[in-house]
Amino acid sequence: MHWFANPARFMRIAETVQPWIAGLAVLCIAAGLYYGLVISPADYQQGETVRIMYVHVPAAWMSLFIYTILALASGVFLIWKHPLADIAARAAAPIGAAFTAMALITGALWGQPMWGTWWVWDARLTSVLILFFLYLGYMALVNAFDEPEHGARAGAILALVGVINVPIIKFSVDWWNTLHQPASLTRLDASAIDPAMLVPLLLMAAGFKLYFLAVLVIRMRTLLTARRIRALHMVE
Amino acid sequence: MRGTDPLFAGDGIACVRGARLVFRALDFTLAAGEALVLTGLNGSGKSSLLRLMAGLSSPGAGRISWDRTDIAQDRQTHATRLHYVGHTTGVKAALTAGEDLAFWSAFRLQDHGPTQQRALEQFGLGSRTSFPVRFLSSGQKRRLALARLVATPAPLWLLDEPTVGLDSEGQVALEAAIADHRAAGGIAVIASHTAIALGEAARTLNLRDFVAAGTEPLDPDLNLALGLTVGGAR
Amino acid sequence: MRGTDPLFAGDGIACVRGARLVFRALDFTLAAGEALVLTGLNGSGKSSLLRLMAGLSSPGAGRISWDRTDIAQDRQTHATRLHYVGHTTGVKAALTAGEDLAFWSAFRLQDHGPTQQRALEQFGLGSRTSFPVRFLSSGQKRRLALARLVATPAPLWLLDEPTVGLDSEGQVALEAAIADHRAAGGIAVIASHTAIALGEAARTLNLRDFVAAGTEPLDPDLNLALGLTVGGAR
Amino acid sequence: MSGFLAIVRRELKLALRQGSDASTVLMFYVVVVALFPLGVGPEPDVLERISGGVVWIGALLAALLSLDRLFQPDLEDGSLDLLVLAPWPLEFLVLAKCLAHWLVTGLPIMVISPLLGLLLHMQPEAYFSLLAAMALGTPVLSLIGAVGATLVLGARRSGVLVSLLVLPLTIPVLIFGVAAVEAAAIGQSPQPHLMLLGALLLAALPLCPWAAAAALRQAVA
Amino acid sequence: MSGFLAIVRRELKLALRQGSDASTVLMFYVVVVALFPLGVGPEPDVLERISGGVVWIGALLAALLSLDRLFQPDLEDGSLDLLVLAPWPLEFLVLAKCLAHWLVTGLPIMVISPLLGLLLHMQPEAYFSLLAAMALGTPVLSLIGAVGATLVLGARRSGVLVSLLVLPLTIPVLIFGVAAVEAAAIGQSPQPHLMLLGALLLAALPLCPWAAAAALRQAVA
Ligand code: HEM
Ligand SMILES: Nc1ncnc2c1ncn2[C@@H]1O[C@H](COP(=O)(O)OP(=O)(O)OP(=O)(O)O)[C@@H](O)[C@H]1O
Ligand SMILES: Nc1ncnc2c1ncn2[C@@H]1O[C@H](COP(=O)(O)OP(=O)(O)OP(=O)(O)O)[C@@H](O)[C@H]1O
Ligand SMILES: [Mg+2]
Ligand SMILES: [Mg+2]
Repeated sequence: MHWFANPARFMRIAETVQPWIAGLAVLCIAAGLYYGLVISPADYQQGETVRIMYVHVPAAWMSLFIYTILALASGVFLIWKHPLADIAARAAAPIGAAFTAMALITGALWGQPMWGTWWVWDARLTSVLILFFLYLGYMALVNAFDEPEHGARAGAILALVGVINVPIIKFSVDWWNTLHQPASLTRLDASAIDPAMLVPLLLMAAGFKLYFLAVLVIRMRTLLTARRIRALHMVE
Repeated sequence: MRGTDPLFAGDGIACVRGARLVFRALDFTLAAGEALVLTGLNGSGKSSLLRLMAGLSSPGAGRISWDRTDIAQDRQTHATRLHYVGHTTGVKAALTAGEDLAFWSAFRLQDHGPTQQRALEQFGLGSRTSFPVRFLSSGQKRRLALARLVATPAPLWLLDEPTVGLDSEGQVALEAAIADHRAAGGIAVIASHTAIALGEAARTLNLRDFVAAGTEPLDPDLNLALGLTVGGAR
Repeated sequence: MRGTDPLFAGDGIACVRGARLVFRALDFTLAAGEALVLTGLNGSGKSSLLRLMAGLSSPGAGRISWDRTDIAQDRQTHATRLHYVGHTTGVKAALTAGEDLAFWSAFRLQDHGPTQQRALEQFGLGSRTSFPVRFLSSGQKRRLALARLVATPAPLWLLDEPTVGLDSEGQVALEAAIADHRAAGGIAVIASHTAIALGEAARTLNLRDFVAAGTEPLDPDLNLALGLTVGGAR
Repeated sequence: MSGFLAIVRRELKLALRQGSDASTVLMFYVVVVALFPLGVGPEPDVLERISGGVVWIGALLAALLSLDRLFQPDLEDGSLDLLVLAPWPLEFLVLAKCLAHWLVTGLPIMVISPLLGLLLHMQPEAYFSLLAAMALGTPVLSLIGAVGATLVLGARRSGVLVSLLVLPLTIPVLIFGVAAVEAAAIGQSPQPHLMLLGALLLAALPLCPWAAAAALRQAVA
Repeated sequence: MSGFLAIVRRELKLALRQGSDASTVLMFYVVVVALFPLGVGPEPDVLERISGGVVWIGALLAALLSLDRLFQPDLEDGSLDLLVLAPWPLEFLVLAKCLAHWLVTGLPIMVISPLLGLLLHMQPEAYFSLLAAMALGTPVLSLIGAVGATLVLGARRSGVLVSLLVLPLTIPVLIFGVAAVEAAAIGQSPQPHLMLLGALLLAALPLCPWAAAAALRQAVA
């Protein structure tokens, strides 16, 4: 792990692997889209709109996955003071926010034909919305300081406090919703999923993860370079 | 009780602000009873050095030690042994002068009324004890901040331009306080652009001598540009 | 164009802060090219007098006039003819040094780039034009505030402890700026605790001479204690 | 005029540079509005019933929260002294500050409010009316807000105090704004309410800068 | 311990002397809650339906608004440097600040909330439950708020930012608080909700001071 501690070495390695990951991501997503949009059948109940699922579900997974990465990186940064951990957390946040936004938007687009409304205050939807706010708050905080290090530590503390809170929020929201409103929404039964649907779903999920990795590396390199430029800029 | 053993010392200190190396390879040693005056042009890093000495921030490289122990090991203990007076004085407008001083004494767990009153008198604020701080002029606020130094004893004084805004009377009071402090074996580090009469055994450190060449991001190594480790700066 | 006609004058000024008479019966006259140094102990009212001169607050008694006209009659015109630099410098942390200066020039309706750049250079900030203000040290911020003086011309300079935080270089630049200003017929009023080299025709006003007895709430008369009218203070 | 533009430009620069203020105010707005379903429960009909009020109350709170820093930083760093020593009428200074404040708070709030209406199941017929009411109402909030912000300068705990002063003054904006939205939602014409909002704006435009300028002069004395 | 008390005493003195802070926060709370009948209309059944949520949202906003000034003035006047140089653990400093904050905001908010419930036609059965929920919930708001307030120290536009960070984190308090009130209003036992609020308080008591102390140390660096 400490072998990566040297940002210069990281830059070099990243430069070589990054195109491969990106290429793989494009392949997976292209295959997933082709499979999902062309090959897989339309749902007998939902019709063609079911195809939104191939974007929506992996995006929703990513939103949680990236928040976990963010918290892990923050922990590493706080405990071992590892500089790259901060850069990774910083770089991951906007990608996570984008996936969360994608889950929200595709969900809303799906909700209109399925439920007849863009949005309901269902427990799951509400927790995704709050997760989105946590992302935005983290990003706003990290970028609100002059000294990048200051923002890094503040952000790391917030991410950790947030990660303790996410399950509490999730639990309270679930409970809140069942209190107010019995579940009346029709949902796909996740267990009874057809392999024809599962394959594109998994392809897309893999594609999104690879895409995340590729963009993460690009963003980390950009952030490193930006710091270097900033340092040079400070010269009289 | 003036000694020659180095009590407070810095060894190869580098200071990084933002992603910028302000100074490097700075050493100092201070024995009991000694004083150090920091001089240097605006922006040379006097304030930054004082904050490093207080343990408020950490050096990019090198170490600062008290009695041969790195202060980074136990900041809380280091805090009990020092007084820091910065550019901003930290007096509260809504309290009276007496209350403000009493608070800081209690905060340092040494709440003793008569000592506080004597401290105020020493800095010419004896008649202002129950005067709200917001009615004090800038120099009077500075005096109130300085009164803290004598209200609770501490062996290390870190003063950032303490004479700013002081009139001649105030300056004399400050110089007397520093002399007493040193006579009792205390150490004082003072950043100042103006002359302060400190008597014997006061040394001067000009920050100019430690400015990193051209104040550049010193090293092509990215570590440095990150401002996170400056291990190689010396 | 140095004159002997009093251009800027105060006549029987009393200053009331809170319900408290700070000084009274203070007179001054300044002709073009003259300088006045305000001295006095902490709390004697130097800053208060400068604010009265700027028209920011109004005297409890007496009048301040420019060219024989009471400045209270048209504060806006008076404002155009003066520069005021107070204890706080009014520079904005988020702007760059150049932007901050450019703003104040545009604000005073005299936005001329080359003059601004020259002003920054004069105060040793030439290389910091595009440097964010929040990264400047305390002395550098003070220099930036002083650069305003030369970036847009104004016949009256009111400076409250302008040397605070300046290193020797900065002080020399300030003294040169004041000398130029006076040579061009400008007037400068400067409150300071430290010596400033001002050359000939610089007078000193020690506020001590006008302190109301014991700085007490002077008069049993309730009007006075209320700080509403101090007509009888003289 | 060039002084006026200098102020607006400076304020916008400060706002944008200081960590994208506009977006922070906006996010605060969204979060406050999103609290309501959590507080009152998710039933669409209840939410729809209160949507107009909640969107407006959220806008009010978001605009007011940012008022605290409209003049306070200038007082703290000493630039207020210099601003008051302007070579042109102080009323323009206040107007310029209000314009900048509206551009970074009122305008984004206005633009996003239909989206929040959507979250609260507001009738789509009301969106246009909501936009129009916000366009007329948010500048009034900035103007009245400036009076509050200048009045409390130098006061202690100005943050809460300014909200306290301003909230009651902005009640007419709230009432007409909500009325315009609700009229449109039930198919009536929002026009009379919009006209009233317009009248408020016309009255605030000269009055508020005058009052705020007086308060400013006296804040530095 | 004597250092702890010194802080609490100082904070209370500052709060009371600085234009009766407690009353300002309280009045803000009242005004915000009073906006609702104006914003959503006066129908008693609608108001009753939303009363629990509105009282809690108002409390949340009032407590959060005052957070902005919890550590910020100390940073600005330089006393934060001295506070961080405390001869005892910084966690106690945070706890003392939180206690003082709660005494001048949470406590008065709690005491007045049944009165506001009355204004909103809340069921009288819910009053006791509201008081109990507030007693457990408002300290959590102060604690979580302190984390937010220390995290944004030195940040730009900290006022709005702190609300943005803290509001999502306080959602569980809001949900359980409202649930306790509503349970009591429909004749159920509020106990499980109150227990959950208590659990939140117990979790926040050690965690928040720890996080806030870490943030403080790094704010002065
Ligand atoms: C804005 C609205 C929506 C949001 C925020 C949202 C959020 C989520 C999230 C977070 C997940 C992942 C859950 C997990 O794996 O733990 C998910 C999965 C899923 N969503 Fe949505 N959703 C939305 C709307 C919809 C709509 C309208 C439908 C279709 C009727 C839908 C159908 C599904 C399906 C089928 C899954 C996968 C099932 C599973 O893995 O449990 N969602 N959604
Ligand atoms: N966040 C930052 N990023 C980059 N440089 C910074 C930052 N903060 C301070 N500096 C720089 O650090 C240097 C040292 O500042 P410091 O305040 O210690 O100087 P000083 O010697 O106390 O000056 P003065 O005599 O003016 O008080 C300055 O050149 C300043 O520009
Ligand atoms: N609001 C007020 N109420 C009562 N007295 C006040 C008030 N404001 C200031 N004073 C008093 O007015 C006097 C003059 O203050 P001023 O700031 O003008 O002094 P100064 O000569 O500039 O002092 P310094 O050298 O310390 O800057 C002081 O004694 C101060 O205590
Ligand atoms: Mg300094
Ligand atoms: Mg003064």
